[in-house]
Amino acid sequence: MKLEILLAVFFGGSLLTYLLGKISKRARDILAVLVLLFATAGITSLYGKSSTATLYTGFLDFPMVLSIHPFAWIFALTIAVVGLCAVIFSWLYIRKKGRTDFFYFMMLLVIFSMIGIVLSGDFLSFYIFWEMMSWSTFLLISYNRGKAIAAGMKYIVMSVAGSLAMLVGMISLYTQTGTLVFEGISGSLNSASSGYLQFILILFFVAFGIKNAIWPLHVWLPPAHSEAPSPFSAVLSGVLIKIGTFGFILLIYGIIQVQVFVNLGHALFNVRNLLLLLGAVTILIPTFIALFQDDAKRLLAWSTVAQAGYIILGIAYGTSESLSGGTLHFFNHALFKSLLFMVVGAVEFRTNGVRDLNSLGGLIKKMPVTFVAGLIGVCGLIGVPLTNGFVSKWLIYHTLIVNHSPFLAFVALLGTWGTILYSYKLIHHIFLGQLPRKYEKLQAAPVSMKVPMIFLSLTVFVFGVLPGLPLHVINLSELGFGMEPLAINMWGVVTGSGSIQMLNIATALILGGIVLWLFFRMGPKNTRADQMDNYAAGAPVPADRYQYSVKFYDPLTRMIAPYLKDIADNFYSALARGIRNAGNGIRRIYTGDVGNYALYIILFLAILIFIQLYWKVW
Amino acid sequence: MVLVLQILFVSILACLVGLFLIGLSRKVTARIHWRYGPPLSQPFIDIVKWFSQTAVSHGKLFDAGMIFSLTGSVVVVLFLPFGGICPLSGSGGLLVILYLMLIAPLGIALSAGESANPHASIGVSRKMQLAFGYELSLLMILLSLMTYYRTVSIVDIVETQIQAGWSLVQLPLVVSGLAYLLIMPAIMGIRPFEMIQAPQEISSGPMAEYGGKFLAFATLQHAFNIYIGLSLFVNLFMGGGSNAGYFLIKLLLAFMVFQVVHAVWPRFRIEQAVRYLWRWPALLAFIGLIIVWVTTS
Amino acid sequence: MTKKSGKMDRNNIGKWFKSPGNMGQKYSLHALYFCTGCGIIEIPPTITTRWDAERFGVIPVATPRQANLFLITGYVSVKTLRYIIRSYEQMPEPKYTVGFGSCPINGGMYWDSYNTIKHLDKYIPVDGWIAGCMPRPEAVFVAVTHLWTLIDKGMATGYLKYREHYAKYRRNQEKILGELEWPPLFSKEEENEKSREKVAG
Amino acid sequence: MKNPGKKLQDELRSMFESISTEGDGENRMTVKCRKEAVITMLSFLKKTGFDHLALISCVDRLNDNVLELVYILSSYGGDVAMQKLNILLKTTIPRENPQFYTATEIFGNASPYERELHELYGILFRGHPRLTPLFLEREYDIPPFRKDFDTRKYVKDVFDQIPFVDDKKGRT
Repeated sequence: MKLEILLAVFFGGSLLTYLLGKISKRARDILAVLVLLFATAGITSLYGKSSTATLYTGFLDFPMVLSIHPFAWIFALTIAVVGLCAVIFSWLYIRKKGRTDFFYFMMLLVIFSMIGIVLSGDFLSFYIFWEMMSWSTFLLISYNRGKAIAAGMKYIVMSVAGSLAMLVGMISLYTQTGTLVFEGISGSLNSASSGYLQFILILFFVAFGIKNAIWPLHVWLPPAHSEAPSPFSAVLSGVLIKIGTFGFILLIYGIIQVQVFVNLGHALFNVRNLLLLLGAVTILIPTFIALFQDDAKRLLAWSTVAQAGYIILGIAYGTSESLSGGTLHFFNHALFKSLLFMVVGAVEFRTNGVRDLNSLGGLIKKMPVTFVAGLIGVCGLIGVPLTNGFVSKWLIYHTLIVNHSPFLAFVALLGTWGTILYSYKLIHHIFLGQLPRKYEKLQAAPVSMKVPMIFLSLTVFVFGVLPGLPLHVINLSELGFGMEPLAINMWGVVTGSGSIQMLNIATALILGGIVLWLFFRMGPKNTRADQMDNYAAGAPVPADRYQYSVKFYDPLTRMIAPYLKDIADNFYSALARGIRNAGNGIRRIYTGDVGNYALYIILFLAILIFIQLYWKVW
Repeated sequence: MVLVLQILFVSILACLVGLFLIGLSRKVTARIHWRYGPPLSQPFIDIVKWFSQTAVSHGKLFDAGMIFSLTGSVVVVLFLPFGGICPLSGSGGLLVILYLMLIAPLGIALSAGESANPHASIGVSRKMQLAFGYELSLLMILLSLMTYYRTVSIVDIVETQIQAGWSLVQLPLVVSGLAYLLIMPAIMGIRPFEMIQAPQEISSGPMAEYGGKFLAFATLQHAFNIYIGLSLFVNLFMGGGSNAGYFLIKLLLAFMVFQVVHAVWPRFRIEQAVRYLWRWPALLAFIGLIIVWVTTS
Repeated sequence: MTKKSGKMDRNNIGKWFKSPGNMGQKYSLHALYFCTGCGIIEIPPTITTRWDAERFGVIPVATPRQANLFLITGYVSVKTLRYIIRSYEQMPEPKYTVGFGSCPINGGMYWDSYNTIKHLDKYIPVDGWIAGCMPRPEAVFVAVTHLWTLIDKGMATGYLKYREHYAKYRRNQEKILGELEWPPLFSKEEENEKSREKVAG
Repeated sequence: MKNPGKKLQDELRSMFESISTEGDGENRMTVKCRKEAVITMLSFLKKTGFDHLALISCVDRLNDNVLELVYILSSYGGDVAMQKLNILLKTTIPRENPQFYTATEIFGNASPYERELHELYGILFRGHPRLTPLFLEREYDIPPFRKDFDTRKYVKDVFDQIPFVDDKKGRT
């Protein structure tokens, strides 16, 4: 399967879906899914191959290169799979809302431009797909009008700033090395001075950092996530965030070889330590902020920012185990985070638009499958053993501890406990507790939403018990970067200073569970009681008011609140105000009547003459 | 085959030790209150009674959460060296133990949440906040241990201690050991950090809706919790014992220290507990980590 | 332990294997700490240092779900009866109730009051009585030992009687308290089937 | 001054007609007045420093067919002499469908007392914000605290009619 045929089919298919939508809605939905199925099949067929296809375009005779290697393969497959599940999920979700053709067209455009970025072999096509992705994301974020447009505006301003920084970086790379193709650049970069390399790193760091929502550049993410329609926010936070990760890996491991990157610049103040520090801060602060959120999607958005910190830690640390940990965490996070967004989307769909955590409760009685999917997603997010989050976090912690940086490991581990608190808050407020009377007749999630959720939950479990599968592919990609791969087997990692075998953890947990379940069935059978037959000190249970969810962690959050003022957000809004005032000042100069302009010219000439008389410059 | 025997031996013995320690704690508390107190076998009698009652269940998750939490505790016990034996030492080490230790509270939290009772939800939110409080220092202590011994696996730590003596007396680790002593009652959930199951305030918190069988499981989980907290402390700081006898004696010794505190202390409020846990033990643990980091870099 | 009121056979291992259920219930009576009336002032001394009830395995617990002994202490006003019935129904079976003091027996000194329940036995089944206008802690222990012998002989079957004659109990309760806010505990057909199986078993 | 309220008694007698006041030495002063004057008397006394309404109680005088309302006032403010003094303001209202004005505008804390009197004596306090039952669960045709309410008959009619739950063991 040639790459260019793949991309051609992608973009042709998305255009076709838009046009078909005019004729029949049913056919459009099916076509959208078919195109995505074709994409996944096409990408899986490229497993293991690493080929490049250069297409000559007329544009200033820069060659447009498409290349596939195991590293890009894993990213592309994740994007395609998450996109497929999101589109299937949005069948029913979008039907009731307006402008459905536009939504599908944009959705497919975003997914395929992301795959385009991952498959691109040179900076030109990389930049083209990058811009295409940014713009279609903007249109999708502001899909719900109203507040969503402000969120979209915030997003597009920051991503344009990022792509401009990338443009400057690309041009300086071109002037330095004379070519835009990645191999060419990496070949001729070893002669460049470390100062220049650091300059390039900073530029690309700004571009990829904004997309990857690293701490100071994360400001656009929470509003964008909570305003975007749920299927798109599943894709947005599942994979789109990680395009920045792809960029980082490409830059650090692909173009500037990792040994060069690690000992680049001053021993303490170099880009690697900056990335590590920001990664650690990105783990901690959003985790604490997520404790305060009462809107389900905003809570998940802050959790995405926090989890992105783990990936940054993994990538910036530089050893092969940390890279595999970071990439594996990207892969796992894409799976369980999109699963969680779909769960929240399904609940929002059924309770028509309720996202506020304090007014939900007890939905496990009405939506059991959604609850199970949410629980598995949350277990993956926390990193409970037997789920995939555990293995990738273990890898990251293991490298940090063994390579003698315990403080980073401490921050990462503390982030996990913060994750437990806010993810239990999510599960408790939506599914546990007392079912309000107005949701008594709530139906379960529709089948078209259940299928993607069940599929993603299964993947969370399968890759949790058999981490060898994704790790094998990551090993192939590490070979591509010229790093020695990890010693892995089907059940986990076998390194010298500490190995992890999911086999015995899984058997211990499952056998223990069965034995205790049999032990539980001893003795008389339990009688079943509904939520009204509950302990209320003898009084009858008050309906609708017997749920503890408002201010769930109040003693803790009251202690943390004074330290968590959103510095980054205040900084940006102050910046925006400053620019607007400056703009106003300049606007007053152009008053529009010609007299003033003549006056300005005379004044200017007078100043020049005065300087010449006084200092005789010329 | 030996592994299966070891697993059975360790898990059953851990359960018996845990229950015996609960009985002992009720007896010691009674003696300190200057009264006779129940026989040492009272927890076993309670469990027999609870299993003869028809409990009331609030749904499948109510049962499944309970079983999930007890499985988590049992599996953690298999990872901890018991004297010379450590059935599942092959995989992971301290990081895996840390992650397996969060299954038990998560299981109880889920099943208590399902019981649709605000007392249970308040109890669970207190449990989560308290866990977040003591994890701050526990993580720093474990990291200082791992960097000091340059290994992740707990079995190696025990071996090095058997030759080189208790890590409580190693100079760089004394501060971390002290911090661990300060957070130990919080890990085991005994007074002054018993606000999770406070019978007077929130009618025994998550256990408000637990009837016969569920109370038996909750007590077993509490027993395992005490065993895990103590054996982690003994293995990491008191040399772990070359055979089971030494290990049990050290366990009893450590238990008596915290039991006496349990008998006489009142109960903290949750904000006081978290503020305390984030101030003194965290400070000590941080200093300990810095010392270890500097000395072994 | 006075001879008459039954010996403590807790250490008799044989009986533990023969009937663990009864022995377990006997030596771990968790009393529901619910102050219904004036008698509750006698419970704190019973469970603390001087008359330690814990040596018999009797400890107060917070919620009815965890309890199997319900001590109705002191007079029962009409308003409190509603909460007593609710708590009694929430206790898991087998459960035992003990009327503490003379007021639950026959109204005691409030025999002619318009506001107190005279015969508690009409509304919930009661397994044992302690006479005395606020009996002393020793009387509570005598009651506990009596309860042991009742359990041994299988006569402490108040909860089965409640299950069998639930309709009558429910009617009496509704006659005094008017309409109750919670549905009947045992629906008609389930109750008959249970009692048939009880008789057959 | 042996009789502390002397000055106050003269003042009251001068202000209101047809009232009788007599202090009984132990800092108590009973004031009897007509039922129409009670509300103005209460506000006047409140202004002179008796700002604490301790209790409103009622005595059922069956033989002269009258319900006697007693307002007990004491003072926290004012001078020390005044603080020792307790005023018992008594008035009488007829027994058949007794009605009276509410004192809640003057003394906010009068509302539970008036609800209790309404429930147990059947006195209707006009203008009371929330005259709902306070203690009793059941309805009574004659309010229970009235002297003509026969508790023994009531117990025989209500409680003894409820049958025991007969058991096979022959317990009636």
